[in-house]
Amino acid sequence: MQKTLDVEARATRGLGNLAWVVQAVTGIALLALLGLHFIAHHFVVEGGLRNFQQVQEYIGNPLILTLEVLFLMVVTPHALLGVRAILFDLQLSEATEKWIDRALWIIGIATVLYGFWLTWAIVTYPAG
Amino acid sequence: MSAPHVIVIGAGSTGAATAHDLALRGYRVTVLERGEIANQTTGRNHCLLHSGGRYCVKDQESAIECIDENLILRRIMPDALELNDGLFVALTEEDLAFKEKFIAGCEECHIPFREIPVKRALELEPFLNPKLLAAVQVPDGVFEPWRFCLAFLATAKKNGAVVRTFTEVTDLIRSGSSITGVKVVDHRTGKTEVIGADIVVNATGPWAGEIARMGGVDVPVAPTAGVMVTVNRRLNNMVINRMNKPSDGDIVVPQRTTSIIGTTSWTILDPDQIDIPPDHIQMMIAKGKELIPAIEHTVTRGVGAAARPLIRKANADEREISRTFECFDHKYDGVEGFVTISGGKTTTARAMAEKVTDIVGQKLGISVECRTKETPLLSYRYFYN
Amino acid sequence: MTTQSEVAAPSRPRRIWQWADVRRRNLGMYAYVLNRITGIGLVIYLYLHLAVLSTLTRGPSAWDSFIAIAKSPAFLTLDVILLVGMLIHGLNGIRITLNGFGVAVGAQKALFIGLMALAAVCTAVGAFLIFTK
Amino acid sequence: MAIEVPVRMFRYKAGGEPRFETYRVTVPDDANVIDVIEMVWRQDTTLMYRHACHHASCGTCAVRINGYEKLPCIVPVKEALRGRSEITIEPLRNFPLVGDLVVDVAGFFQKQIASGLVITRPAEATLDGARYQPVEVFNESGGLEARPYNRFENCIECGICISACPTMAATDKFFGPAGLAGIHRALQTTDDAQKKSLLLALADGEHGVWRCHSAWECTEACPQNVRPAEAIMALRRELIIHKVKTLFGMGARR
Repeated sequence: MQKTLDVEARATRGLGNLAWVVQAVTGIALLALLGLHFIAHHFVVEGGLRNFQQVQEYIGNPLILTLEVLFLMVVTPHALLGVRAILFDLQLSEATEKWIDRALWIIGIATVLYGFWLTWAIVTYPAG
Repeated sequence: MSAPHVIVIGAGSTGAATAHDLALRGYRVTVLERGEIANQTTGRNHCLLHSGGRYCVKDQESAIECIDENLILRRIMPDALELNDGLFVALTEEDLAFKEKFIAGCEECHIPFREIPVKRALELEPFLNPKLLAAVQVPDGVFEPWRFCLAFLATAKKNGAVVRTFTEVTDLIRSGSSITGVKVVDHRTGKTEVIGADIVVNATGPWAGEIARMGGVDVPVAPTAGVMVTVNRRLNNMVINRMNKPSDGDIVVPQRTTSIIGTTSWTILDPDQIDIPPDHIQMMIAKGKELIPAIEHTVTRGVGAAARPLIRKANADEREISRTFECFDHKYDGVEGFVTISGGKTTTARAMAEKVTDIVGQKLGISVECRTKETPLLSYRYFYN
Repeated sequence: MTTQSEVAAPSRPRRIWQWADVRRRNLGMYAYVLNRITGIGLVIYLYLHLAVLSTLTRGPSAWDSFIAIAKSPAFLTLDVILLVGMLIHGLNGIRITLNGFGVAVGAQKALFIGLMALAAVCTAVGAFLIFTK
Repeated sequence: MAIEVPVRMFRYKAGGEPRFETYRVTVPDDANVIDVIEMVWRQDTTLMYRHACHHASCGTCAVRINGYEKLPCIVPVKEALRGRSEITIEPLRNFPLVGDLVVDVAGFFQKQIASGLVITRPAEATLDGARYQPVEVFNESGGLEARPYNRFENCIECGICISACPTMAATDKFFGPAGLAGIHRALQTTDDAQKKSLLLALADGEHGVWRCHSAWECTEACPQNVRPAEAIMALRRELIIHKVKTLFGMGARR
């Protein structure tokens, strides 16, 4: 029995045993970050949504900037881990699952870099 | 030359234990069962690991078999049994009068026993009828019939046996005066095939007569059905027996989360057509309440009935028929290569297997010692490994 | 005696969308499927959102004309739907996390009902603000 | 009193097409669904179904009755007919189909072996549910020894939770509700540190407790009140605590 256990245990070890915890932690963080994000963009400014001017000023605030960047860095893994869980429920081959993992890493990193570039582009856009 | 091939028909406790013994002694074994393991007689028995107490007065031969096997099974399948002993309780003056005979019987059959004070008995079994007059503790136990069989079959498989469920024997292949194989239909596919064998062992309990007829011989089985009523609460930990000669509804066996009231007894013609007489269920519950009044407050969880494979004796009441087993070597009926093992109890399955395997050995001129007494069985789960 | 015969769905191979089959299932299953569906919706929105934001890089004119459309009632309705999704997913997420940490395990159903009620209230408030601002 | 019951029975033989056949059987009105299946078998003995004890202890007979995972041996026909005119009987889901109502439980039992669940447990006192103090019982040599009463575990390994589980519907890799509940029980009943850590490692695998989608269907469907979902949550808690400790170097690495 012990032997079977040993084998099984090694067989089922993997990064997956962190996915759920990461998902939970990022999820809780998102409750705060997404809350702020949504409120800031819909309920704070008069008229609901910011025009370009206001966006620039808004992002210009270092605290806001950090929050927004942090938000993106937390929401991306949460979203992609969710996608992973769904894809892994489609009875795919081991090979495909490995491939999916790699793809999601790339997409995740790309998403965050895109976010950086976006904020940078906005902040540095010549005020008109 | 490779080992002789033995076909065992039936995967109840007898067939399972026989397959294990045969495989352990180096035979090539194929078990053929028309349904699930233990789907009839064994599956729906008392679940009682007999101490022999039930038979120590009227049927001492069975009683001695029971206590011997009881102690052996405790060694070879230790983790697959509920071992909380049994109580024989006297509720009436008549029961009390039976006590002397009972104790004498236990002594004659070397069944360990001790009388415990009524007060203590009620401490141990709070739901027991408080009106009890005497209580004697004996080493009864409880098994789980399906897993009991799987443990034997798992070990047999490890030793090379092949177990085929849902494979029904439809005929015996006969050449000259001997049985050389069986014709089966595999219900998975509906296909029929012929399987050759050096010896065919008929371990089909109440169906033994039917299978024997395929080989043109007669086996005097008297299928008698018994009903078990299971209630939705476990009201006792020790097996509660009525201290009297075996009669309807005189035992309550605890198992898992339930208590099982047993049993009645009526002769049937076809073990495939058992219709439970409605009054039997009510009678079981009424009788059970005499032992454990709290049954009043339980709900019936399941009701089952299956046929016992008793050996017919000339004009005997089915309660009087000995619960011991018989092994028929059909060479005495003029048929070679064909053995029937019937009667007995799940508790004595290992002894039955030893007997029939010895006979198989004699017939094939092979003498290998039986080692099932001291060979621990695998966990039933390994049947699927 | 067989009176009638009909074709049945084989129980193998499994259908790929079997995880979403809530027939004859219970609250926990509904919660799980709801969570998954909202999750899918939110991921799609996230990437649409990021794509749309790229208009910011094309300067005020591009963005402000987009904002003009974004303030149309139709668009704001989409915002409310988004809000519903976020609330269901987020609040149910609290339940799953609590249970996973061994908290309120016995109360998973009550917790779900309570949190969804909260989601409804927040949606109402949110919708009011979205449309009145 | 007897009642006539129309039964819509799933039929399948290897190489053939799965289909439903409707049978009409007559059973006593206090019969259970297992008796209905048996009456169908009497009409057609090629019907494959698993059964043994008829009192919900062996766990072999589990099927889907009107789409719900049930043990037919403890479901009254009257209950199965409530609000409908016929009873539909199908095999469990999420197992390989052998034929008719029979599924292949081998893979399931291999996980049960790994789970390390011991099949007997100390019995509760029948009155207050408290554990029995050791009592004098006979041992295998016929002598007396003192130990608590024992009984079989609640889990009868019927596979109902596997059929009800949406994660099992998606992947066989998932260790499954019964197996994880077994690990949870085994952890409670062993003091062997090495075995404990192996069991935790098993539960911690990608396809262990983390694969569960918290749909709670196992607990809803379990006929023995084993509550596998609660066991999974308890294991998650234990593993998270373990991880946090490991993170801060407070616990021994596995």
